[in-house]
Amino acid sequence: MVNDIDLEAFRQEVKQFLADNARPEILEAGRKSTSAFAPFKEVMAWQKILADKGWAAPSWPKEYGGPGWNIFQRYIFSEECARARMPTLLPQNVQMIGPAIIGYGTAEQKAQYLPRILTGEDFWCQGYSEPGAGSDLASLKCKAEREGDEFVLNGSKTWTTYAHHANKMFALVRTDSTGKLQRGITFILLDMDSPGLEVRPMLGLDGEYEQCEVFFTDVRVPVANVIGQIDDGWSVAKYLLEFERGGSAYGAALVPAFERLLQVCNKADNRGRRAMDKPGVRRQMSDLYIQLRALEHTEKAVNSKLSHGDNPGPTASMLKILGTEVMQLFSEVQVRVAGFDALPLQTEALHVGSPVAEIGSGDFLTAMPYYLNSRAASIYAGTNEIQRSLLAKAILAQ
Amino acid sequence: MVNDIDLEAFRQEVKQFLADNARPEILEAGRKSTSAFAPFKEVMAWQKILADKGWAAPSWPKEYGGPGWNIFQRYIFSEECARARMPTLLPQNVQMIGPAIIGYGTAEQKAQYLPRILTGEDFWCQGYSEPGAGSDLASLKCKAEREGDEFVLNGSKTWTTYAHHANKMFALVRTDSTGKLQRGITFILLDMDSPGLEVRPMLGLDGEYEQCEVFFTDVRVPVANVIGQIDDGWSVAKYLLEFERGGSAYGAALVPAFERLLQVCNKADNRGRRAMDKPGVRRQMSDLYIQLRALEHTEKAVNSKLSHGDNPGPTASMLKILGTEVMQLFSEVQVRVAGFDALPLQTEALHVGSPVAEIGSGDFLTAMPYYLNSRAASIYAGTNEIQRSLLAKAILAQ
Amino acid sequence: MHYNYNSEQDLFRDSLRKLFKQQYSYEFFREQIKSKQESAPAIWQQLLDFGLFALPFGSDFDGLGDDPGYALAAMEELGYGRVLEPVLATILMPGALLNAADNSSITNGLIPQFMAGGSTIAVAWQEAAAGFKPEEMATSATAEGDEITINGEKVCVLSAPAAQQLIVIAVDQLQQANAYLLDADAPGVTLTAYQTVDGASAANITLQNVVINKSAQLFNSAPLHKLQSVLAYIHLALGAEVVGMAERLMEITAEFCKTRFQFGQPIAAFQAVQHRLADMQIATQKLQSLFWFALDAYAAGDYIPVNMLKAEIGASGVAIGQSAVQLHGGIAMTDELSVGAYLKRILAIELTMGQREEHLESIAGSLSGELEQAPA
Amino acid sequence: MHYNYNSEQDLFRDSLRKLFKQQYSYEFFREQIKSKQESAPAIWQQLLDFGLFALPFGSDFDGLGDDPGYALAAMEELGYGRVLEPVLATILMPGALLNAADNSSITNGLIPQFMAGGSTIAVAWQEAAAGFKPEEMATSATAEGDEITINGEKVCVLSAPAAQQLIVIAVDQLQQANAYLLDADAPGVTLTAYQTVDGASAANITLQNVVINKSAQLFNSAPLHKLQSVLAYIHLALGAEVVGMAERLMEITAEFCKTRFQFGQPIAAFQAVQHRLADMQIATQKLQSLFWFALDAYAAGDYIPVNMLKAEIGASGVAIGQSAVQLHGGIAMTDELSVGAYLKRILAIELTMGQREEHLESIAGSLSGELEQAPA
Repeated sequence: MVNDIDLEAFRQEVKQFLADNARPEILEAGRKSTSAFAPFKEVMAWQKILADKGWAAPSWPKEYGGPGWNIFQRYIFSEECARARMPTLLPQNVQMIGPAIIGYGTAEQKAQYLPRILTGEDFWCQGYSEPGAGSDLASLKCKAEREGDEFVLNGSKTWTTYAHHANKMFALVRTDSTGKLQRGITFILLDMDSPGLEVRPMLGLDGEYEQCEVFFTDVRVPVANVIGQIDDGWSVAKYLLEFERGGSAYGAALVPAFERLLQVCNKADNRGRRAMDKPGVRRQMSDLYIQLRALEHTEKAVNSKLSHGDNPGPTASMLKILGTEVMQLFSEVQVRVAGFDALPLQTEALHVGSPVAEIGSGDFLTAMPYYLNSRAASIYAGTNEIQRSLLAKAILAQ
Repeated sequence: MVNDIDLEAFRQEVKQFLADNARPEILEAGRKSTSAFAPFKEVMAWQKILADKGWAAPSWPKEYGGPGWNIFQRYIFSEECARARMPTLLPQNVQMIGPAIIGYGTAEQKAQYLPRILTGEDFWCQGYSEPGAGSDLASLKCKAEREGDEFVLNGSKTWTTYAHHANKMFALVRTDSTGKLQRGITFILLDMDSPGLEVRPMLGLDGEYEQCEVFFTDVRVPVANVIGQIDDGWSVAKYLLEFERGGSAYGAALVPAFERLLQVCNKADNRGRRAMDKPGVRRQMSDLYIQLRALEHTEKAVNSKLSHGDNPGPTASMLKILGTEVMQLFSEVQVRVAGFDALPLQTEALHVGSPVAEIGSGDFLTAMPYYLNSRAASIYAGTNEIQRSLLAKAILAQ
Repeated sequence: MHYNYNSEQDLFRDSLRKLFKQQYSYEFFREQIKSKQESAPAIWQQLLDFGLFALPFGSDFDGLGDDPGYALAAMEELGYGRVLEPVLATILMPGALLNAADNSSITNGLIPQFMAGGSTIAVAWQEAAAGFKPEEMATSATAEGDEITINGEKVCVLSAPAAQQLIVIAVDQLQQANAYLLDADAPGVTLTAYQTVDGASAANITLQNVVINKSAQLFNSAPLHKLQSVLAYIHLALGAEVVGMAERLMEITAEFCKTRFQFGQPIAAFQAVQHRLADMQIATQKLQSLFWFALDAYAAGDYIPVNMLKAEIGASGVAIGQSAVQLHGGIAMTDELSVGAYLKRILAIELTMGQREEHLESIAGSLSGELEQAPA
Repeated sequence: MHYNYNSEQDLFRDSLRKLFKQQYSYEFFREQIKSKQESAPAIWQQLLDFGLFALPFGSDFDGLGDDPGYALAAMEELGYGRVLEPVLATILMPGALLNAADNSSITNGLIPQFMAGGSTIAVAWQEAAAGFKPEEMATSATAEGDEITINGEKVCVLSAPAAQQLIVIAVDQLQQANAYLLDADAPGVTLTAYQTVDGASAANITLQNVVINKSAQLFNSAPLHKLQSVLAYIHLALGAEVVGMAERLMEITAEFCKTRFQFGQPIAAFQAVQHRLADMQIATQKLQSLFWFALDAYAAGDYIPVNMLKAEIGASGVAIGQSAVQLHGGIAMTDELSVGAYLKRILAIELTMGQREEHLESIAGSLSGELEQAPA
């Protein structure tokens, strides 16, 4: 077990590294992140820097390029990155496809993909949801028919975040529709420049393009690109979903964000008045702080019980509910503290390197888009309704 | 339509009558009510006084002894009774069995029962729920087998409020178990002193006996005591349940209770400090007040759209949810304002005429039992979960 | 006490609903947003043909404003149809201030001109730090001789970029709040224009030594009372808009839940979905009930119930918007459906003219006997 | 930072759980309530045999109190088993005060006697108007010469009716809070005894010109700091008890939902029931997480996280109790099942030593840099 002094030294080491490597445009991308998906170019540049240091994938086993940190070190790393306002690495590479290949890939697949996942030379998008298969993922229809050593894909995917930036996709496709819905699904890798593949970005509530639809017309993919067994992609997806739900440390990002918000609340205006003097703000901040700490220590408590690389199982549902709902609460408190500053639409000022001046105090450029994007948190990766049912199932099975 | 001046005159008339007729022990019973069920002896004495005046059944049609008031008059009457802290009439007579007989009874049954329902000479209890049939009322099993002109009852009932005070019961019994669950149920009237009938009161959370179990062993009831058609009691029960849910005016009772609570909150202690000066109390009272007014005007809006004697239908579910949840909120705020005063168990001091001295300021004798009893409000007369499903059904049917 | 519009108002409402249904599709709304136009000339002209300029003015000016029901019915329909046309910003707000004004040197000429569409006026009310209560404004109006000098900063002044004149709320040397009329291009007035998150055209405005004539002051007697009355009118109008939005969100969402299939059945078959719909309905009803209560009290000069309505928007209103998004799922996170546009508008209203928590505090002040309305 | 008891504490906890499971049934609890006995001699003796008097005292007194984990593990089990035995009132509270005391003329003699069970002491802390913060007490301790005169009113003094001595929290002429030891039957002490709603024995106490010797003051240096530390210890103990209750309510309720049939299936089959169970579980987890966080911070002398734990009891704790009742339905409204007994205890804890809203205000004070703990 790592004792407190080691952790403090580790924290200092992280701080120093961040201070030394936080290039202005990367910091600007962090400051202008309005969701889990930071501005693409800059966050990938940051990933490359981290990869060079060996810190791009804190949760990966050491043999595949992980730094070998324990859970407390990982939490400190996330926290300090958030405190320094670094952009958060896009989850698709390191948190999604990486663990899937580590868990289910062949030696060849690991050698072929993992290094480029770490550096970001490849950027992956996730082809899971379909227009008719959201919460009910198992009903997906995107068809892959075998022709010799290839599958031929027809159908479509939706909610494919950053598909317009990706050169690779991992997808769930239907290879058999005769049996139980969960059977006959295959987890497959493909190139985004494959002939017959078309991407259509969708305009989000915040005025930005994050989500895409992807259409497949006779797209050919080698059978060698299957991860795990043909028709058994559901096992890979389920494994990954639990990673996606449980692995991320919402608290590590939110606690520093709360500290910044509190600083603003404690700032006196030219008449000497602070937001923290208003009863409503006091009470909201106070309750929010409790929820944040409860989240942080739930994440730490749960994760500290897991060995390295363990899958949190049904507890992941609880972490997902708690993490996303505290995030939403934070976004609501923040947008209320922002008040009038949250009202101007500032899509252009939000672009990294934009010459457009920010309107307002400058403390709340992202408050409204962050609030809006946070609404998706209780929808993505299995709605919180689904999570509650899963959690209940686990409770009732005891 | 009655104009504002008439209503004000009506309010004065009610106030005057209450002032003239509020005997001390009746007022004490009002002040010591801790649930919808006031102390028995005194509330029945009060019903007799109201019946003599012709005001015991505000919602009944005039021909059966109603006063012929419109919805606003009825609301004012309830409100002034609550403001004067009169005990609320027990609902079983005037709000339950009365409307059932008016709606489904024969001329003979009306003549026989209604006058004594009004005066309280008969006091009725409700035999609906069974140990295995609560929310799922239609699965009730208490059996009534036909033998000539009589039914022979075997089985049991539970949650029969004040059965130990009642001389009459209206009950749902199973007369046919071959078809759909809702068929084969019969609505029947019986005497509580029937041979073979046994009452067992249950101790409530507040330390009082309100609810009872009732056991039937070969209890004989004349077939003439059936209300409506044999095997069609479900229609009568459904009709009544909607009355029970929609008819009562939670807001009319809660607004005066809020006024009293506010008065206490505004009272300065010997150091000049008021509960209303604490941020937490301010905010709770403020929000509670909004919820109360929203409730009050929802009740008035819904009821003003109904003609005299109409059944509110699925809207009743909304009124029941809103009314009971605002009541619970009130009970929670009150118990928090009461603070330490809510902690002593004062079962004996709560009895009308008790020589036991009250502990504490005297403002909060009922705060804790009222809080505890209010927990039942989201359970009785169809749980609020059932009500939400019913309400959704109505929304989705549009 | 009544819980519905009168039949004439209902007819008016029906006409507006028909207009918006036929000519103001969500596709049309999206185009307006994209082109940053809050008003579409064709729609605006039809609204004027309905006589919308009569809404805030009393019978003295042949207006309909003695009964606020007409204006509120219009606001409800603007909410229901999620219509961007700046009725509140360019008609109701300046109109209500002018209607309340007792400075006839302004009103005699300006009101007829305004009602004929001959003057566009924006109201500069809110401030970043001081909020929305007239008596707490930091913007100052310093009188000296025949001149008044205005200094201050106003935020989120709706429809300001296209306005010819501004009415500015400011406090004088005695800390007395009043309203002042000035030209939008007067020296010392600087606008920072923007589109708001809910598609309105707005500006933050700096007023630096803006000199106007003493006669530009709207209220001679009881200025605070009149400003509070107009403020309550604005709150009511926002409340009506939210009621309209809530009603429409209920319809849209219930319909979606009936037609969206997952796990082999419409999602309306799931109890969690049903109960959320029920809660949305209850929240909608609460807003409706508080709206009628507030309207009745407003007519009697009691504005605390109006605070209650505005406060509840921040709870029930926001909850309805958020629930509608949640029940629609991912598709509501895009601009393909209108749901998100409703949520953005509801949230913008919550952030406008006092948030829930500020109104809760006002209500508490009234309950505890501390706060009183300004005398008439 | 750790999220569990150490193995020795776990063994201790297991022993207590076994004892209560075998000898403290709900039926037994009901009998205790009916006979108005908070303590059953047979149970109490076994607890003493476990060495419970060692819990609040440090190693100087051969106690286990240098690590509060033992005391908290005991509190959690008392919560889990819904045990009335007054461990907090008669051991932990007076014990923690004596352990913190630096007046050796008291502690030298009294602590060994107390640990041997030779003295029963109740702590008179809370006041009806002034609440629970030591520095805000209205009860006064006026020193003159060698004497101190105590005046004031204390409420809900747990286990007072059977106590031989009282420790009273009061403020001196300099508004400095301290703790004073006096005989329960001293002239001027009047008790109004009662059973509390959650089954404890308690009294409201009037102290009228109660004269004690100057040497009866517990703290010579940094009294407020020491009182705040003991207060945090009490809050932690209450938190542990609620965590134990939440864990038990989860088990009871999940079990009930699996076995209660309605509409032809266990009610656990309904989504509304499932989601409420999930929310109970999340609420339980939040309390557990805040408990460990608070314990860690307490050890480091930071008591704000303890306020957070206590505040959350008023939200998550009460919600768990209420949800357990709701899921059980009518039967939980009677004393046939234990559910109601848990709810009553949780609510009593919420009303004890500062309600949620008061702690939220303390936390806000700390966040805004206004509030600081007293210096050591």
